[in-house]
Amino acid sequence: MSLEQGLTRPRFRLPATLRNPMAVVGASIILLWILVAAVISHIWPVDPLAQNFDRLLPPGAAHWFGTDQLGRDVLSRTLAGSQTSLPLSLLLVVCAMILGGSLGAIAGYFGKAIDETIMRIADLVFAFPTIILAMVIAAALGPSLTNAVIAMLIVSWPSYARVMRSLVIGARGSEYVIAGRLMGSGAFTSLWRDILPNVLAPLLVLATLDVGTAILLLSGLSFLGLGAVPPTPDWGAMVSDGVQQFSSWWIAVFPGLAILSVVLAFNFLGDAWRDSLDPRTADAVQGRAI
Amino acid sequence: MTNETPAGDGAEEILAVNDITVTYRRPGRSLLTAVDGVSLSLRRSEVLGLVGESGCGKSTTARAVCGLEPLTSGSVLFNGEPVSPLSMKRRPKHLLGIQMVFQNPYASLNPRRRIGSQIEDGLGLNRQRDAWNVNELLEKVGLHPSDRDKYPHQFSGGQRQRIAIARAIGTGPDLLIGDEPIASLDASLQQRVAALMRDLAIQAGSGLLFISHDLAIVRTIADRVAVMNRGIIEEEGPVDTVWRHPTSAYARRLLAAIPVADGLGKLPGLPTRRQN
Amino acid sequence: MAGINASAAPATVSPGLSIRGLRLEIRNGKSIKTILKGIDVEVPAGRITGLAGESGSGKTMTAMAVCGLLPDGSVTSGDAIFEGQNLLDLSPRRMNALRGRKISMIFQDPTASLHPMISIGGQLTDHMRHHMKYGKAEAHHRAVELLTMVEVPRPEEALRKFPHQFSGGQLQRIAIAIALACNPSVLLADEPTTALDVTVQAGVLRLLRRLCDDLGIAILLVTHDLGVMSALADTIAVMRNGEVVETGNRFQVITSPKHPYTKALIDALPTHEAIMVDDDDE
Amino acid sequence: SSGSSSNTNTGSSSSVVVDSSFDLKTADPAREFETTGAIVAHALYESLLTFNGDDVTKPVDGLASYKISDDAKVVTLTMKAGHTFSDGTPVTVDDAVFSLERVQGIKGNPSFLLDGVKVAKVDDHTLTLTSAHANPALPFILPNGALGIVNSKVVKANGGTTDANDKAEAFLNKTSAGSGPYQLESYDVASQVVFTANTKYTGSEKPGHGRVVLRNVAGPTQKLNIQAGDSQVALDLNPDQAKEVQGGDLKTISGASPYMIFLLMNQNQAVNKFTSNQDFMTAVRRGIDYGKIVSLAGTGAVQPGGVIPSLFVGALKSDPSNSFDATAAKASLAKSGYSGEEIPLNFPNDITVQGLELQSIAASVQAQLKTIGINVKLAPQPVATELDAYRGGKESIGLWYWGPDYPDPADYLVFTPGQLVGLRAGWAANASPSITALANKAQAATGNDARQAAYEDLQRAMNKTGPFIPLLQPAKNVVTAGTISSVSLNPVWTIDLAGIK
Amino acid sequence: MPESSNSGGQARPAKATARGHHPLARYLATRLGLSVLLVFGVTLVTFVLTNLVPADPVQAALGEQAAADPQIVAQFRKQAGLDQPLPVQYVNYLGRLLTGNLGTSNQTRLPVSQEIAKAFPATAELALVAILISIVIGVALGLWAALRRRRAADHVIRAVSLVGLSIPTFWLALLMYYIFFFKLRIFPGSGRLSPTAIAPPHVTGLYTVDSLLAGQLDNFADALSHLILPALVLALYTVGLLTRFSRSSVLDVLNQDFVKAAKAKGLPARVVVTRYVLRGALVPIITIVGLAFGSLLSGTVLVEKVFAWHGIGEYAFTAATKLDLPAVMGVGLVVGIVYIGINFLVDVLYGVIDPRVRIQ
Ligand SMILES: Nc1ncnc2c1ncn2[C@@H]1O[C@H](COP(=O)(O)OP(=O)(O)OP(=O)(O)O)[C@@H](O)[C@H]1O
Ligand SMILES: Nc1ncnc2c1ncn2[C@@H]1O[C@H](COP(=O)(O)OP(=O)(O)OP(=O)(O)O)[C@@H](O)[C@H]1O
Ligand SMILES: [Mg+2]
Ligand SMILES: [Mg+2]
Repeated sequence: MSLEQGLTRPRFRLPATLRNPMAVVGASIILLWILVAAVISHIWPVDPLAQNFDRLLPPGAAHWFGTDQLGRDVLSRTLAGSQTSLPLSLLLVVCAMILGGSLGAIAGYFGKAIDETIMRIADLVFAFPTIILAMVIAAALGPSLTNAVIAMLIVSWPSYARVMRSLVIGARGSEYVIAGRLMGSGAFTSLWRDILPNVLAPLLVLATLDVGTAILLLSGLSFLGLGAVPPTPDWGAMVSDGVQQFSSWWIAVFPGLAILSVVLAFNFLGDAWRDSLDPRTADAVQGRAI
Repeated sequence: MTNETPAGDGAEEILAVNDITVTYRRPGRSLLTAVDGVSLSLRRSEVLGLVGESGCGKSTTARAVCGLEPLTSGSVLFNGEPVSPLSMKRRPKHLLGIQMVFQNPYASLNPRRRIGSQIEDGLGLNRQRDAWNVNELLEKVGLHPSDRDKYPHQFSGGQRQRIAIARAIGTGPDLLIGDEPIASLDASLQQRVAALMRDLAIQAGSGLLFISHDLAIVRTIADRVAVMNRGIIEEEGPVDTVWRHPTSAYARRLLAAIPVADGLGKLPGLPTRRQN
Repeated sequence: MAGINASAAPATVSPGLSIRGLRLEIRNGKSIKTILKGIDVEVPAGRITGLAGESGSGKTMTAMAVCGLLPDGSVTSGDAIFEGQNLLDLSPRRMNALRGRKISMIFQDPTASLHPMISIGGQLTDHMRHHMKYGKAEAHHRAVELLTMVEVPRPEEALRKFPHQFSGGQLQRIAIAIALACNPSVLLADEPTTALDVTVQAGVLRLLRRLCDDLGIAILLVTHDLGVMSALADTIAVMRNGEVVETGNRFQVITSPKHPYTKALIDALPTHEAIMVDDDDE
Repeated sequence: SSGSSSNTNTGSSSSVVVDSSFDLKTADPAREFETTGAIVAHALYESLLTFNGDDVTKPVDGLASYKISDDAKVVTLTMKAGHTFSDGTPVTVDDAVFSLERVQGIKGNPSFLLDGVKVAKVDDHTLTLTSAHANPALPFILPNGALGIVNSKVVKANGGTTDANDKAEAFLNKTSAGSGPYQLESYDVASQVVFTANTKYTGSEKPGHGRVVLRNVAGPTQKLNIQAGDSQVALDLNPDQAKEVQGGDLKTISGASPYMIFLLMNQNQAVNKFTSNQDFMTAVRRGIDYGKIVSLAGTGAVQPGGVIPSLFVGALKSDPSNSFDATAAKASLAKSGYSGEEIPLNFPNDITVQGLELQSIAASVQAQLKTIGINVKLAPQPVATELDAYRGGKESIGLWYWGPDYPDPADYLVFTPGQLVGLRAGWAANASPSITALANKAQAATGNDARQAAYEDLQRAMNKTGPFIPLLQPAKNVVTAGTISSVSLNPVWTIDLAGIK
Repeated sequence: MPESSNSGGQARPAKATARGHHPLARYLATRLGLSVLLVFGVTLVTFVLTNLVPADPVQAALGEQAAADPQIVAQFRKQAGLDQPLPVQYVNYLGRLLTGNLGTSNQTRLPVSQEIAKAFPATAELALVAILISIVIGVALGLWAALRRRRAADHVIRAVSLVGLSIPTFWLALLMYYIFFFKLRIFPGSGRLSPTAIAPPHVTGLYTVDSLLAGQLDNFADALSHLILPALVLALYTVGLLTRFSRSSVLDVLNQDFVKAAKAKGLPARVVVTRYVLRGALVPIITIVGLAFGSLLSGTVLVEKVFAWHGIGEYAFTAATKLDLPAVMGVGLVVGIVYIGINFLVDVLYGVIDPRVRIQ
């Protein structure tokens, strides 16, 4: 039985995640958006910044998604929005994962005072109202997407740290880690070679599930005037423009659908990925904080 | 196979455990003395069995010997030098001669690394550079050299345990500790793996501390046996003596409780009732 | 292949359980996995029938099939005759009425098979009250009786406690009490002592023997420990790869195994010479 | 009692709901200086002088009648009989003197209104306001809600003083002590202010409704509320929203507001070497398509000719210096030596002026300047943070608005060199002697015609070489339900709640 | 989440040298101590944070012309204690906190405590209803999905819960307001009460509770009808969240042996699910409920804006953007304390639900 398993496992590993129809849908949507961000939005004939059209035109033959309050083409802005929203949310998630992950790993591995210090700071960040923290940071640094990302980074690393810490604590007592240390590997080797590869997957799944949340949070900050700086096309900022012009529903709906599609896509993928993890690690992911 | 010539009295003593005590601070401040004044000694090419019920402190003793558990009192000398507790720093060179094979075959190998490279880690420690190579070791434990490029999940529990043994032997240890290395294996495998471990340890001239709750198996591979109960050693001596003429009441009960596969339907002896 | 005391198994209504030609497949999507390939085992009343075999041979699945607790996607065929009806054909409703009432089960790990957040009393009485329509006081009375029978100290107090307050051996006794609560005719014990120490195991084995003898229950004992088998089982069936490779009475199977796999199993056992122990506790 | 709030009768027992975006801080007139505060103060307190409807070119009698001396230094106010506070006591000279001195003494936001003015009681009917310099604007200042007259006995009894130790604010946030058409029923600085008619009110504008609820509601919600009949007046719809509600029985009253949105170009070389360059400034001035910006702001918005809004004396109708000419702009730009360097445009992004976001205007300006070759980078901040840079004169290009403190051109002299706003544009006192001279002349002018001419000259000169580019005077859009027959708007207090009929 | 101790198996202490008498009390005392420590930390964070803001609070607080007057500025600085060195300011701040004084708002000159006392119950009421809705719907959906794992219902529920997690709240809020208030007239307009209604006498600040206490049934109905729509909007996100978590924690429990054992006892499915499965899944669910409730308390600003709710979220937002530092500090502190309090409550609930925490 084990032999058979052994032969088939490596070839089936990725498809196992992707066999789920929801995961296929998710992956295709993400691929599509990457294509849009990298290619299509650059060669799109209509300038997303040009204020050359009649204002607030409803969707029609000339402007499929209509025009906004400054007479810009909503379709080209939605496409161009992928260039800011996608990379920034990915950046945010990756940074939060690296920062939170490293701190969590250090806390979990070394324990004692280091653990206490790092985790109490994380608790504090948790206890402090996220939006206030983000707003104060954004207000202090000035609104810009980069600063919004920094603000969100500061408030979002602790959930990664918590997950990572509990994973590392679980793993550091593992017999293969102890065996490694008995063979003389130092703390760094032990963390890097023995622990990290075994706890990375749940962290990555958590990150996948977080990409959507990141886009939403950034758009929320944009809505509050603390995120994207005009005229940069950004989905969140566009949706918040649409709130001002609520009757011109197309201003908000199309970027909103874009956000929805990306969030759904990443969640579908993350879900499928998590389901394909073994139950014990999946456990840790589901115990994540918000 | 039982009771080969006991290691000569002249062989050098590699491990001396002198009256060690290990206490755990449990959540809620109550202290628990898991090991309470245990003394053991072990020579080269000797197999010492440590048996006892679950929770009696066998693993804790083993961990203390490796320096994984800080001692409350007593000392552990390895090759005459004290074993210092394993801190977050790299383990001191002279202690690399102590290696351990763990209970859980599913957890004792890094699931993300090929077994070949994990065995190589062990070989890197060996003072005699060319004492072994990976292929030899694999063959020694009954695996095929081509298995070196596989990952642990591609092996069964018994196979993994043999890989773990190969890795430990590869380091050329002076002291090999098996903490219930066979407990989670299939009945049909237990005996084979235990015997393999003994053979390899003796062949390499190491001492073997073999921990198990199964006295029946320990009896087949150990030279001497120590019976542990609630943190203390109840009885220690040559395995035949303990097996046939146990002196402590506890050892007797333990022996009596082992069901014998003789087909006679004889129920094992009852333990005395204990209050928790 | 049913080569056991034929006299004990009348053709029509036997007080025990009779498994014939049990096949089990598990379908997961498009893949079909055959787990059991036609199992025949007789579990007569008042006797302990042992089911041995290596890990993954399908011992647990056999017991689960009888209880109707198979995982999703399971398809069974064959018979599991109990009181004249085929358990495999029963509606989930009727099966549920039998489970815990006429057919009970004990699981391998007592710590895992009891709900950590529900008191012993709660777990011991809820199915009694459901099946037997006992009132509160009646159920309590019976619970105390049961705990006394399985020798759990201070039963009244124990009923108010929670699983984590007991040792593994005590928990297994409690699990047995739960299984016996409704006076079942068949008891399926899946590795009931594997998680226990030898000393504790000895007590549980005795308990099982006594219950079988005193109450005339049919017990199916699943275990891979031939020592336990030899101590307890009256007849032994050895499984491998979803098939029963050998069936016979205890002494036969252990002292003169026929099938090579059984032989290998027995050869692997450490030899036991006579143990000189004064049974001072008996 | 609960239930629907829509009202069909406008009898004095009915109630009306007014939706507004709050910037409320206090209900104490001597401390308020915000839009919402002015609405509240005007409803609760009468002032010595007032305006008739939305005509702010001529102060009219309020609690008093006035005479101003020829040198414009002394204003003599004669109290009119018959006005009573809500507790029934008559309004006296002492109340007037106390109220004005209290505004001066507690150094709240509006205290500057009476800077350098000495208040003196002459007799039981008369008081004088004396300034050291000519102060022809004073009669235009007095109608300000902040200078509403409070019941001095009540306020004193509740901690009121005329110095910084004043403690009456907490009391005035609970209970009004005025003679206005309404009394305070409840006050919640965040959510709503409820007014009930003052039964002792003797003034001219009788309250149209017995109860007014002034609610804090965001613009988009205001629009849905008024459409649904949940409110009767919506004050903060932006032009697009106002346009959308047209049709049906809702009425939209659109007109120019007194706000003026402008660009400032910093004259300080150290801040930015281009914005201080005359040719560059001209390029910006000619490169902006004013028509397009005005169209953003919808019906009723206009392009002001100079810094003074169209409603006031001294307003300039239009000025060719501020007109769109891309070729001229490009030519000037070529002369300026500018070659595509990025120039930051700072503006507060959490501010709307009459529902219009400064952000849209900034984006529009940026796009327009881009077509003539100026590379502007938008740099928004919340107003609280951005104010620092603005007040410190550190912005290269700034986009701000000015709301009148009082409806008089003198309020706009702050835009001249060395003055408050002038300095914010890095326009030092000695930067342009000719403009300074024109400013002095305008300040000294008396009589409407002379003032009009002097202020027009000043603005033309500023439009040629000054650092300010007046962009837009947005429209005020007030939407009312069909049940409302009339409302009375005014640039100083936005809306007279008593005038909702 | 509670830290699970590493010592596995049945612990039979060889020698217990010390014995705990009241494990639950000690557990709670530890949690409480930790909470107090955290509160202290929050005060430090609020203080440090507000001092990191580069903008000058004086400029933000004073009017245009007043801020230009150095005398007024100096007086303001003195009054606000801004002329003292930072550590002194912090100590003063702590001292004031101990007397319940959160300072005075720069903007309104009202005591921050008084303003928060008004804004907080509004949000608390909203968040409470939202979390109740989320618990009922989210747990039910999650349970249903788990029991129907990999079947159509499971897929539909998961997809719907993801949609709930993906829609920008502020936009959804306006949309819901448009549909249910403007188009369908099912729910009343914005605000906490109809504009003509008079708020019930202040007891808890929760209008529904206060109106009931005062016996004002019409006010209660009014307050409740205003509450439902914004609460539903808020709940949509938490429903999605709770559905996902309930599903996975129920799935975990379903795999446990004790569920199989309960089924083997022949208990009806309903009993197995409610008594055995749900109870086992409760601890992780409660953790998430706690976290979600905490985030609802401070994260409602977007919904509050649309529904003219004027709760703590909007207050925090205004305070932060207006650089009303005493208000920022106050609101940060209060929300932080409430959050810590909720976590403490969650810890207490663990103790109630899980005897392993309660009894050693
Ligand atoms: N990290 C720890 N913290 C607290 N108590 C511990 C810890 N590890 C073990 N113990 C306790 O110490 C005692 C001895 O444990 P140990 O693991 O040495 O027993 P063992 O003989 O190896 O048992 P087993 O056969 O179950 O492995 C037990 O009561 C156990 O509960
Ligand atoms: N839920 C399941 N779905 C699919 N296959 C299963 C499932 N549970 C068990 N199996 C498979 O059924 C076979 C028999 O399993 P079973 O649990 O009956 O073995 P066992 O004899 O009880 O082994 P052990 O001694 O390890 O308990 C194994 O191959 C196992 O992989
Ligand atoms: Mg152990
Ligand atoms: Mg099994």
